[in-house]
Amino acid sequence: MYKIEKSRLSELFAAIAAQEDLFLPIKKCDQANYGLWTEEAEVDLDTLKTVKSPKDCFFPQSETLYKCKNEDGKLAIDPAKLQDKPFVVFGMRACDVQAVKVLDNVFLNDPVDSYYAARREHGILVAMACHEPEETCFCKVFGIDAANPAADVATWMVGEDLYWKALTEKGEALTKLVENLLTDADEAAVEKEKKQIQAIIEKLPFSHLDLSVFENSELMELFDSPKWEEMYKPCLACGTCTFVCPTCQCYDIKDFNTGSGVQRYRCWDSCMYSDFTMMAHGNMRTSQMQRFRQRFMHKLKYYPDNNDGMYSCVGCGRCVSKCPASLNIVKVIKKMGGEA
Amino acid sequence: MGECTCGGNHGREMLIPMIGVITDIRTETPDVKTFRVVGRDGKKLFEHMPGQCAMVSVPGVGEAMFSITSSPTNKEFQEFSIKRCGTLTDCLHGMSVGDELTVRGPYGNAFPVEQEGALKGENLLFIAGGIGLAPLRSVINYVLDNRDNYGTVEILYGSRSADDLVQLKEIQEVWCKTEGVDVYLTIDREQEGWDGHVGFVPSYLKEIGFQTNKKVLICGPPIMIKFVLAGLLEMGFSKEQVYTTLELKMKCGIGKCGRCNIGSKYVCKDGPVFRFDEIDELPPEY
Amino acid sequence: MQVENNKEFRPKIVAFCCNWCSYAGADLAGSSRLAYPADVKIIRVPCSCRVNPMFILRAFQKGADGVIMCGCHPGDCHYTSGNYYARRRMTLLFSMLDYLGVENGRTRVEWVSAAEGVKFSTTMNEFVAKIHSLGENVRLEDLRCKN
Amino acid sequence: MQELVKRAKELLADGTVVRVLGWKQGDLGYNPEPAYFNSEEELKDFVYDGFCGANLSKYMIEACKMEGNTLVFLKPCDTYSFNQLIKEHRVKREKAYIIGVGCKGTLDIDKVKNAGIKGIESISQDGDTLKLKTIYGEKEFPFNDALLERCTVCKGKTHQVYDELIGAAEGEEAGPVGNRFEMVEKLEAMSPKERFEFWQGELSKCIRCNACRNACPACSCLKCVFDSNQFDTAQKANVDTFEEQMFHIIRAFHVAGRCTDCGECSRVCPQGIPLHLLNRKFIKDINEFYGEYQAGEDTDSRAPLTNYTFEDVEPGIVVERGQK
Repeated sequence: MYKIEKSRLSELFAAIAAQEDLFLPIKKCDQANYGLWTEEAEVDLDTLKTVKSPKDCFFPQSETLYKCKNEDGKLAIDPAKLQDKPFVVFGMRACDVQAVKVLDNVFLNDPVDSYYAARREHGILVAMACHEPEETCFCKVFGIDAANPAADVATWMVGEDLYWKALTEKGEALTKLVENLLTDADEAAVEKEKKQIQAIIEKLPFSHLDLSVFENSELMELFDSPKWEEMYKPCLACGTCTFVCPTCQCYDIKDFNTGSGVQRYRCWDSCMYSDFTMMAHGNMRTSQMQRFRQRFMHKLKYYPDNNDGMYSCVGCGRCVSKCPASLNIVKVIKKMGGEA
Repeated sequence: MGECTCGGNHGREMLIPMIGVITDIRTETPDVKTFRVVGRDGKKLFEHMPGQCAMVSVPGVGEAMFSITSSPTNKEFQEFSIKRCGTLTDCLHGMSVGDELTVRGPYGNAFPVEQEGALKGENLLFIAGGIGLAPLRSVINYVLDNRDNYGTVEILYGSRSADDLVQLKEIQEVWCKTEGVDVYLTIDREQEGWDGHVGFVPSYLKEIGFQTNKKVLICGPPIMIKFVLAGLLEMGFSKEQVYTTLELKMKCGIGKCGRCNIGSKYVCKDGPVFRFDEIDELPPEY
Repeated sequence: MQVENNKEFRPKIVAFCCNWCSYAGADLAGSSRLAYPADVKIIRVPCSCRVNPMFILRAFQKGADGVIMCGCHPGDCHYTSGNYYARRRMTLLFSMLDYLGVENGRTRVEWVSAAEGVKFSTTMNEFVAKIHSLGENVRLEDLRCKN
Repeated sequence: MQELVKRAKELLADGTVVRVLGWKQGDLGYNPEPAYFNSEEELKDFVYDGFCGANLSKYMIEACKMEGNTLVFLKPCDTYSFNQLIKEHRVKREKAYIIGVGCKGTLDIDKVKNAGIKGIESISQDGDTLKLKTIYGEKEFPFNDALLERCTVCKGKTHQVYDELIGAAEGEEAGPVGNRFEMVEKLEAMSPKERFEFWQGELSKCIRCNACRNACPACSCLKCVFDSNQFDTAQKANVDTFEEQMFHIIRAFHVAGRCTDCGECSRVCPQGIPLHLLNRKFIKDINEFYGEYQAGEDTDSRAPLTNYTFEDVEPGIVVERGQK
């Protein structure tokens, strides 16, 4: 266990950034989002949850897959370059780290998505324990310990110090890189902090949601529930929940005609959009109820069915605070029978 | 270009297409054309199994999943029978021999033609409607080329009109003339010059009255599938004997983009071929 | 590729011209041998009112450095009132672009009749010179279209 | 609030309406959701407080397609939107029974949270103060500081359309109200470069979630131009700054002259982009160039962009104005 004074964090960031790209929560126009560190950037480690999750660092909102040129009827395909340099994502919360594991199950399962795989291979995750969890948090429900994030390096902000502990080989390597800035520390302060965090989490209003209904019910039983019809109505069919969600991984592949060629890119898509499943012969999810059901069934039933019971929700609570109609997965879990 | 570091896996190749050249275009019906595609080197782009699909794309226009119409036993090329019904297919119909497009695949499972107890060694009944013959043609030709491995072959195929029967030439000249193959054709409405059966596929099915000692493969419009299945069950078939192939909107083809799921199954990866007893356990979102 | 550094900046100009007046005006300019820079690409539209704000933005997206719209003089619209609506739309759109920080000289509306070949050519010469002085459009660019 | 519930029950019972569109108690102190109530029983969850910011006029577009009449509760500024929708034939007046409800201003929980108040368990109001019970202790926050931007420049407490009023202070001026064009004027006074940087910063936060569009009562197109697959600047891509500029300029333009300045776009934006500043620029320009106009004040006048006069200003005004 090491530590560094909070006041010297910018030195730490500069040291990391000198070697590798460093992404961390940056406040821009009043909102904290993950961004590339620069000397002028306003780093914001106090905001518990960034608007967009760090998912962007591994699965960007939009990325070019390849460029295609058509010269006299001859096509030429130029695949995009894969990530080949290491980079650091600093300040991830325990829920966001777990979310990356959720994405791993999708993108790293055969057939591997090499765009994602290359970023995962080169990305170093530095997580930070949640000093003051908020009422929208419910990571505990999914067995995540906000006091003990399971990344390459875990850090804790206690008083005026940042405590630093490498948990993996990648983490050790990063630690070596900045060793001269870190000083040895004992674990007592961190242990106390962990206890404090866990005590707060116990008290959070959503910490004791009961998911057994999703474990014990048959897929069709949940699918056919009349409750979906009762719940979906306020949904405006925007993609806010999907785009702020750290685990939503659906994407679209589209073409952009640049005038001198075609860029085929993929971008985040939302199952809440009416054209998500629209094709020439029709649309099999024609009502917003079906789309609404798809999103929550995917998170709470389909995904766990395919991934040994792991839920594709990590309880970060971003949708809880961002939905324009105040709908969210907590309300769905409760309504389906998961009242604590 | 960076070195691929995915450890021998093929995710990258999965989204990066191959370039295909159209070497032949047959106009099957007023709105269906069959495209023959090979690589630039003149060789077949990839190997596949009957029932599998591939993503065909015209850069700048779009990309969509099409079932491969040709049989894997054809070692020279792949064929796609494509009905004109949207932006991409419109564009494809305007293309000519020598034009290039991109292809990636093959994707999905296949009809279990090599699995004992599934289709291998069994009597087979193929039921298709309209463009639904496309995926089945691959299986039929595979079966005919490996004739000894299968029992009787019966083909029931219907379309709106005689002009809308896809692969008519092959049906008449090859399938009808092969021993042990019975072909039943039907069209929806009376038409001059047509002396065959007139009527919808499901009712023709009952008129013929097939024995139940066989496996059935269906593909066609959803409404036809619905009534054919009901008819088959009435005739004493069980759902375990009946296979079909589904189609939903797809973008990636590898079970990641998240739109072709029916419940927890992805049509592009776990499908497109399903047995009806499997479909029964899934939500009716197809 | 984009214009290389050592080369002189040649602005790309898109001119939307209404079929009945301005396009004919451009024709007249041509047949009268009045010169205007070849950097101006004319797009003929049935009426200035056909020009949707999206057209203007799309032109900038695809690499235009300036966009000018020409129509019949107010009162002379072939369809009676098309250019009056166009006038309001463009006024508001240009004001919005200005508000977003896009240089306000990059957009312009000019009324050119079928008889005003001279006006057409002087307008285009002026506009090209203006865009030349403003330089390349970077505030409304789409980087994907830049290579 | 009890009065609203009582009246809703009566109207349900006597068959005037078959459903009630209002707000339902959320599971936190500040997240009530728009909801339909079909029975007396369901109305037990009805709530109306400062966090009921959602403009229910938008939902009336769908509600008017349903069987039977709908009782809807509209705040004064929501009624402008409803009127505008009547004008555009998006809602049917006869399918709605409108109860105009009084409004003391709607609240923005983010303003409270940004002040460092975390772990909010419940909220109550005591005069001009919000009392917040949090995991980290009791906190207080001035009511007026928690108001949404739109409420600090309130259009007034008068309902433009209604069947009856409950708790409304008709004709009453809203408290101390700011100039709604203040920020627009500030931006206009900046140099083009400063303006460009301001908008670049704000718009680059956009995640193209379409919440602004989908919450906007004026965005009532059945199919949005940005949903077209024939179009390069499709709805989902977020590739570079042009996409966002394009989307927001076109969206603001499409609602120009129809936007009632209800402020929903800014309220719902997950990234806190001040989208109302785009709409207000159009409103301000329309007022200056074509005369004062407030969308939603009436249901029959011609909107500024579907109207003209021979003497309208020329587009060159933009350059001339910039030069002075």
